[in-house]
Amino acid sequence: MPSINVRLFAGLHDLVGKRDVVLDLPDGATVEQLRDRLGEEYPIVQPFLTTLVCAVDEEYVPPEYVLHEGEDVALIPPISGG
Amino acid sequence: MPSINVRLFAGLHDLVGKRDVVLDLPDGATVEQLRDRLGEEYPIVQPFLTTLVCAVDEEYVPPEYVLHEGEDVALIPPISGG
Amino acid sequence: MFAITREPLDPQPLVDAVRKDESGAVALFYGVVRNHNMGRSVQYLEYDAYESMALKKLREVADEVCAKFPVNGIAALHRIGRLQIGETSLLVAVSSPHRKEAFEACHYAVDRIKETVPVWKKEVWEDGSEWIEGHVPEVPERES
Amino acid sequence: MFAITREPLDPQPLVDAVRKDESGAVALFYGVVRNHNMGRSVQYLEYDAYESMALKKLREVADEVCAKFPVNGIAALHRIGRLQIGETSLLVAVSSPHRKEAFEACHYAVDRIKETVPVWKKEVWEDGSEWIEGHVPEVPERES
Repeated sequence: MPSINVRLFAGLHDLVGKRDVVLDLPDGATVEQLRDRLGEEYPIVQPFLTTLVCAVDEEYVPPEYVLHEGEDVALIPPISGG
Repeated sequence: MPSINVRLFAGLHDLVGKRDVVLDLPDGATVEQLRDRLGEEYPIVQPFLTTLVCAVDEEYVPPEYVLHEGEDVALIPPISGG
Repeated sequence: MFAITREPLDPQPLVDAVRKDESGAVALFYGVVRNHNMGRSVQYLEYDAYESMALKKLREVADEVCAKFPVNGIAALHRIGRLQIGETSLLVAVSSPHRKEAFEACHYAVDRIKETVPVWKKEVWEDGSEWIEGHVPEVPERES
Repeated sequence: MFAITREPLDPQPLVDAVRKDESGAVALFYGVVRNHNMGRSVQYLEYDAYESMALKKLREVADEVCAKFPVNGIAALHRIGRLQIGETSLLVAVSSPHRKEAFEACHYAVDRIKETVPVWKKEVWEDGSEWIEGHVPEVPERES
């Protein structure tokens, strides 16, 4: 897997300063590894990593989900709509 | 008590054909006697008398309530608003 | 804002009246005329009311709701006269800081209006009509 | 009728969309911006959303409500961007033959929207601001 585009929102967007980041991940990487990778590139988000849920193709997935190239990936902080 | 004006609504209004009736009642008459008196004057309403609640001055009162001259009296069939 | 009226009901003034700056939720209920009841096809409804007492009882329901729930505001309108299918017969709006209380208070208000406000509906079918007998209002235990 | 939009929300088209001739009740919920939260004075709110997914999740909540309650129709709009005190952030309308089901289904829909739809609010105070952390969305048990 060459690299994966990750959508960011709300506080995560503010901390990273971008709406999307591109992360390099090994083949077979999971959501958990994706979060860790984000924390390495942007240490400022580390306190929030455990609260982030991943959405793939607009569906929530668990931390052990294995990412595939071409999927639409987003990291979702705790939601507060309504 | 010379006579008492009674407001009628809905099905009771239709059966009696008037919005108000004036009934002669003895002094110290109760709501129960008022209902009976209405049944005597308008036998067509007799099947419905037991379901009628009386309102005096826009407040529901029990059957044993003693009516007084000058009160604003209404007979209230089961309600069905909303 | 409370009324018994023959005019079509407009919800927006009701919502504006109940919403306060400390409100996070407004629950608005529409009672609407439906095309059937008890398996019979309804053509239209005709509402009668003891208007002055109905208005008084609407206000009493509002007072009761305000005493029972943490609401910021409440308003209710009941339309009477002839109403066609789909028209609104009742509007009740309740505001509260939080949604749970807004929903519960509004639902309670509608229930109490149906139990206490002297209004009657007549269903008109193709082949007849009937005044609907709903609730016998509660009376105080003893009085004279 | 479902949308995530930056425009002010208009309830009337929503109510018209959900009411059917067999509906006797419509429950309409307004989420509105209130002037305080957790004891702090709020100046305004800023809403962010994962718009396409939020719209998808709104529709899923509607499907869930329709499967769970006897409703005639449901519609929901969520506004995003900057909202002032008193403005409406969320509208949910549900119609049903009877009032109890309309209230329960509408309340349930609002609860589920808050649990599943990826929208975020930032509170802006006089001396700062903060993204509110509400619900961590549930994820399916195991998947890969």
